[in-house]
Amino acid sequence: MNDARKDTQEQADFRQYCRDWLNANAPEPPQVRLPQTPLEIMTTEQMDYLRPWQKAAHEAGLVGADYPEDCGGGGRNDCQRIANQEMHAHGTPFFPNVIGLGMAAPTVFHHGSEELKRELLPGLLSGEDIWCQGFSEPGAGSDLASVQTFAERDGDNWVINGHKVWTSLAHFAEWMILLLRTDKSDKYNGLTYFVVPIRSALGNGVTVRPLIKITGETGFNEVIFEHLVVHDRYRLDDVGKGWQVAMTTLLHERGAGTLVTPTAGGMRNTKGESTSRAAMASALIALATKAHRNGKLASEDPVIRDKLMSLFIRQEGLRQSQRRAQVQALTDHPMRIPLQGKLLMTEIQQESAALALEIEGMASSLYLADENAPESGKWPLSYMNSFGMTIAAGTSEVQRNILGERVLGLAKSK
Amino acid sequence: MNDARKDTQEQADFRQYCRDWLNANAPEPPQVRLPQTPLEIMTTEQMDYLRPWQKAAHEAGLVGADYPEDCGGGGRNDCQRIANQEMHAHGTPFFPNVIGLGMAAPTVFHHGSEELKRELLPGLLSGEDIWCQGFSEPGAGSDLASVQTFAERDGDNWVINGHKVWTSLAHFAEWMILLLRTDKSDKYNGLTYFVVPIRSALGNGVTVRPLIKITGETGFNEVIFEHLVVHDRYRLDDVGKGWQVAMTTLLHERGAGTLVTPTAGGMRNTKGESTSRAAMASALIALATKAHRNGKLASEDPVIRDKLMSLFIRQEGLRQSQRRAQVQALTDHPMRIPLQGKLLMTEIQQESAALALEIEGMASSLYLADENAPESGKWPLSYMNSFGMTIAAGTSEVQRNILGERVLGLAKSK
Amino acid sequence: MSQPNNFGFGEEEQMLADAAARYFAEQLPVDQLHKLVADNPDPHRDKHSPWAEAQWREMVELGWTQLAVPEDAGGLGMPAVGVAGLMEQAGRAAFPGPLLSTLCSTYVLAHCNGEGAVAAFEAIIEGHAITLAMTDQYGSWNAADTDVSYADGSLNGTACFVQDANRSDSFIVSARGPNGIGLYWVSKGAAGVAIACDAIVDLTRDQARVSFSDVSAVELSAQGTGQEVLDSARPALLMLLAADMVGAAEWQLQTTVEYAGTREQFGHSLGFFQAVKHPLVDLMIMIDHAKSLVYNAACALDTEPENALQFALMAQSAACDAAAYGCSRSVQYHGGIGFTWECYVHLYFKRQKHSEMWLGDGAYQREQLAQLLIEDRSIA
Amino acid sequence: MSQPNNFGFGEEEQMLADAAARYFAEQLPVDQLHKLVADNPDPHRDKHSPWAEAQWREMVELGWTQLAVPEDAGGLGMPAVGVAGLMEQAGRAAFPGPLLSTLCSTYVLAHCNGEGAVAAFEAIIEGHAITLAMTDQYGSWNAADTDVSYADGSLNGTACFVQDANRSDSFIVSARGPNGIGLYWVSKGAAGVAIACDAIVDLTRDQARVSFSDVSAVELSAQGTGQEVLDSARPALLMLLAADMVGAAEWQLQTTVEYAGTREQFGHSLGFFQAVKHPLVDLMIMIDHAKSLVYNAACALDTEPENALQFALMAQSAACDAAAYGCSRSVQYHGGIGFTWECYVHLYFKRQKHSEMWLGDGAYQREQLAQLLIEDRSIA
Repeated sequence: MNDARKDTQEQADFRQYCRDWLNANAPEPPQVRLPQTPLEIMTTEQMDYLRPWQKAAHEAGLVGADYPEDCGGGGRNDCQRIANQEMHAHGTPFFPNVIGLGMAAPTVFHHGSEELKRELLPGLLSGEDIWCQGFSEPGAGSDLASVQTFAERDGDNWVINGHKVWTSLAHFAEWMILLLRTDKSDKYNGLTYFVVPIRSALGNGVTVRPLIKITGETGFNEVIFEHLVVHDRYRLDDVGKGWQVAMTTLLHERGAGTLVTPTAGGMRNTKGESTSRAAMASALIALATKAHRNGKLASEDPVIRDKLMSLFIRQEGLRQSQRRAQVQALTDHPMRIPLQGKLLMTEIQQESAALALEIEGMASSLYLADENAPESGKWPLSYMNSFGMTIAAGTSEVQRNILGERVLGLAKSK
Repeated sequence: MNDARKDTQEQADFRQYCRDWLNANAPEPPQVRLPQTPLEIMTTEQMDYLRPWQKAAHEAGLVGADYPEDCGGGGRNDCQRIANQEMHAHGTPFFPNVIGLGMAAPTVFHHGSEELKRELLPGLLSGEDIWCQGFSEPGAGSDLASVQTFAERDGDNWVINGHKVWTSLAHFAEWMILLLRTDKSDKYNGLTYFVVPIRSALGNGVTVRPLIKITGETGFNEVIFEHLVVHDRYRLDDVGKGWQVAMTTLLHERGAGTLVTPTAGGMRNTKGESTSRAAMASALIALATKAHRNGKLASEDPVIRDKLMSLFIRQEGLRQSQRRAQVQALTDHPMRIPLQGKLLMTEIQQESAALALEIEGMASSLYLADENAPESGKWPLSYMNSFGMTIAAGTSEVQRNILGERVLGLAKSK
Repeated sequence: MSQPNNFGFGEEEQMLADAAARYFAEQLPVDQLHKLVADNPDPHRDKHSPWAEAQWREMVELGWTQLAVPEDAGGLGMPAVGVAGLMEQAGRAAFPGPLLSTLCSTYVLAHCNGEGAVAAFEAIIEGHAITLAMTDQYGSWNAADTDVSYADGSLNGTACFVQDANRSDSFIVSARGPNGIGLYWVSKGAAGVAIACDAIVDLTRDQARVSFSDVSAVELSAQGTGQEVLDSARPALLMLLAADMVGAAEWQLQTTVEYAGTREQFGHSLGFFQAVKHPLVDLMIMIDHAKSLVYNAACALDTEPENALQFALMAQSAACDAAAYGCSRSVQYHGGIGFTWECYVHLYFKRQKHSEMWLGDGAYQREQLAQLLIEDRSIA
Repeated sequence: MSQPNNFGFGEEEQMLADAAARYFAEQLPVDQLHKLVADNPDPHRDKHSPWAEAQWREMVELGWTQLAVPEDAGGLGMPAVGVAGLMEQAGRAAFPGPLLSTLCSTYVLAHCNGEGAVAAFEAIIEGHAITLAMTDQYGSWNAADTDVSYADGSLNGTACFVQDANRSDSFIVSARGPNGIGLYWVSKGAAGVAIACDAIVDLTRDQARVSFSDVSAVELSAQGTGQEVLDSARPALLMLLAADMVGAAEWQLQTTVEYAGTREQFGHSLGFFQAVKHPLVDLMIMIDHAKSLVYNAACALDTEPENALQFALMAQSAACDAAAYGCSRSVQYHGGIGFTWECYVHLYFKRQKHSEMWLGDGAYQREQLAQLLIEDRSIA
């Protein structure tokens, strides 16, 4: 699809600028092995490769293009998605500050004081400050409103005690967005939203401990707060409005927010391999034309072919739906398609990985450290990681509730 | 499976007797076209063929074998299933009084007065009295406890007003089992259970109107009560205990009751065609080896083969599970397998019919009256009728609730 | 790819879709449709099925039946995406008339270069309904499989599963001659043509076996060129049928959602229960995929015909999946009432099961797609 | 058919199953298992995987490892249904040791008529673990595909995906000679044998490539007879693996049901929600089917061997389906905690994905079954 066809003049100029800049400045492939997503960055070597890339892209105006200039943005109109398209097409690496860009930035932008925006957003957009998210707790997963980590008022300060889990990137993060309870008597109106400098408080009220994933990799953490003191100026919006602020965060996480998130690259960073989700099924077809299954190529097995094509069609269906969602006349509810995005992307990815294991057959038993593993053991890893995606940020079950209730108007299930 | 292997002496003798009797007395195939199930009997010609068969089988002791002799039974011990096995093996027609035998009889037996049992059961078992069931109402389907048809006490009588629906066989029935509200203030304890002679009251408090099914056939009805007077002696169990009595009915309907229901034959009555559910997938295989699909036989299409075998395996799995349920040591919960029966039989039947349409391809557009329709249009008819089965007697959704709650012990959903 | 972002769906297309939606809502609401086509439930009723002849005449007046006729043949030359929008509304109304057949025929004619094609276009413009008579006795989905033969200027044999046979004025017949498949135009009233109605499940459709006995025919596409014409027209046929199915599936979803919102059981509306809510969400997603893929396929017909086939196969596969699931769930969640003849749900159930099979079911489309994408490796 | 109603599951089989259940619960509860096999989460850890060697020794003492050795070869000659009961418990405990391999080898040996078979049985009785080395580099599920060749009394080549290679004492090798496939017995310590561990996902299994370089071997089954032996043994192999998988799936179900009963969200336990409850019911049903079909297949091995293959294919297909669904649902419904290494659920997830592939996945079994049932039309 020629995305350029409907560009405004500003967009067209910016598109050309991005192309030129990327041709000259896109980074070389890394020496280190990068993870499949930025949420799984584990080593400082990986970070040392990725941070300068975000910094350079930000300086060039490809990150934060639509944010105001005094917040470190480019002050442009609807140009971030132009930059994204060009970076995807170019196959650049992804940005390391993924939670900052996708969730913290729009939340701070919509709910923070002017002063706070000018203080926090430049470092966020440049990647100098990595951000993480403190929403989930051991007792509050899908049921986010039942968070218990408590902030008690103490003059101009708040004193925080409690326990957050599944916090990706916490071991690199300078800042955290944090949903806290400030009133135990009111489930929804007893929440308040903060931004908290955690790195400077490590060992002094904040402890970050790595959790190990089902894959054997680290990549997310638990964060424990013991009497952490935070100034009231780091509160977003009013006391008791935390739930509403969190909705802004989640809306952007689900790709249904008002600000386009700067994104670059995709599953893989090497230039040869395709970088977009749309290529997932193509990657499976390529796998199937190499893998042996029952004495012939997997791609010649009609049952595998049927499943492959089903997935391919669903993936293309999602892509075309997202295209259709841009044309107001072609959908009857503005959120109908955007709210499907997270659910479908993660489930298609999960089914793709499961099918890859079927295609590989017995070779799917081989893992990352095995020299004979097809595609370096990528697919069993992907399949396991896919459950992180169908669980985190609203399980698939919760996503279906949201769609049924908000789009179809069915009665609330909970 | 040689069912005889573990017979008691009484069962072994009875089995031999049944075989001999059936060889001499099983009815000739009918001149009229019979429906797929007894619930769909529509014409008096069909009834005139089926009633004498039930009467003869009852007189010979093959119906009601385990009921006491003073109730018209055979007074035997665990012999009904022997008779059933032999009748299935023989491929006899089914019995017309299916609701009487499967639901009314055990309910009357467990909850009726001695007098009532002796009055009602002989005519029920012989098929002289056809029975129907008055549970569902326009506003009470899955949520059976919300029935509104009301019985008001009037001395020794009750006066009934209301509206029942989906009452199969009501147009032939002499008697009806009837769940009624006797107290509007208590949902569960406000129900009372009656047996009511409806045929004699037609036009005099009872109106039976045929409903037409999605298939275009009739076969079930709505029954309207206007000031019908019924004597208190037709009440089963105490006033307010209707819900408990209804559970006895439903347990037997789901094949999980204490009394074995007399059953003969299966889907079809002609001797040539197989009579057991186990033959459903075989019938599909036979269809697939005749039907053309995309220039070759459907049975050569690997995707069709895969689906066929999946169904075949599920069907055999169900059969073997029912066999396993007979051995106490091999299941950990006595209701785990019996409660699956209705759900699985109806869903397998639905999926089989859907697959048959895929196998037939464009020929599945042809219906009963088309001379070129494969197997006389049986499969589109079956597919449509299958929804009656996944809806009636506890929808598949309700069945899954029951299994999750009673067997897995999960929290009640409703 | 070089498709416009909006699928080429501009003002004119928008107006047409809106007009069609209004038209069907006013002129053929579902209660009226039910009265028209479902008046007699007896499966053994007369095989001739009633249809919306008056509305068809009005559509002719409105110009909808000639939308796809190219401008240089005197028609309106509407982009395919606009025709898709109309067809979607017709499917949503379960329209019982030869609109789909005539539009399909139009796209076949567009690839014919015989003189007859010009005359056939003229007939369509005049308001004739034309249908395809191409299917063999086995219902083969390969349009070149035909049981009709052509020799010495005349046709012999039988075409089966002919849609709208009684509602159309003429047939486009695929026939095999000594030099291969050719396409021929035959008037319904021509000598030697005999129509035997099928007794079908679908109440909104009309289907028949059409026999030809020494019927003289007008050549649309010469012997040996018919296969290529049909191959070229296939993306449009699949796209049109898929559009019809998407519209019908939307009706199923909307109607079931409305019922689930009002029907109460266990103290809640049905839609409260996840066992109902989540499948309805899944149905919505399937419909959205199918609809987006239909627009994409239609747009490809207009702007990148080299990709039209793969996109049309995707659209039809998705439409079949949505139809199958929509049928099953709409009846199930309407419960007892959904199992009765008086509930309108069965009209769509039957139409969709028919549509699922007409040009090949989902698995068939996927195998065709696999041949394109895996063997040819021509992934976009 | 002539199977007993109770699958031949008598008192002795019941006692064995009970004893095994008790043994695993006491000697290798899941926390201890996790400590043993999942101590080091690093995917790049040493490829040698720890296993329950002590418990294996105890099983040898208990006689479990020779259960399937025929009585006339000095073994216990337990009916297959009893062996299935044991294997089910081992699967439920995710037992990390060569029990499955040794039992599979036993059933292969039972069809070998070479002298070596007698000696191999003796070794098993003495407590040796034996495994099958039969798979080619592509992981072919056709046991006659082998990359090992036999000539002049010695073996050359590599067997891949050999289970329990490091935990076993010897291998049964399938090798191709000039006259066809033969089976050979090779000690792990024999000259010319080299074992290269695979780095696998499953933490409870051990897998390796075993290379043979001019290795002299004992003949178990002469050249040209190996295929028949393997065909005869296949029903038993499938049945044993399926039993293992059914046991593991039961663990997944039970553990997930327990979690769903305690974990609260939105004011209810997870199991309250139909989006969790109904899939768990479906999983239970899949497990019940698989389990019943396993017993049926085992019983057929004992009483009607002519039907054993079709029943074993059904059992394995059902077990694969239950395993795939159980893996996916057990992790999903454990939520965030299920995605961590510390939650035991991953042990079973990985074991089941491994088992699903070892002898062919569900679709493969179904195609094999179709060849039996459709082509041969030998429906029971």
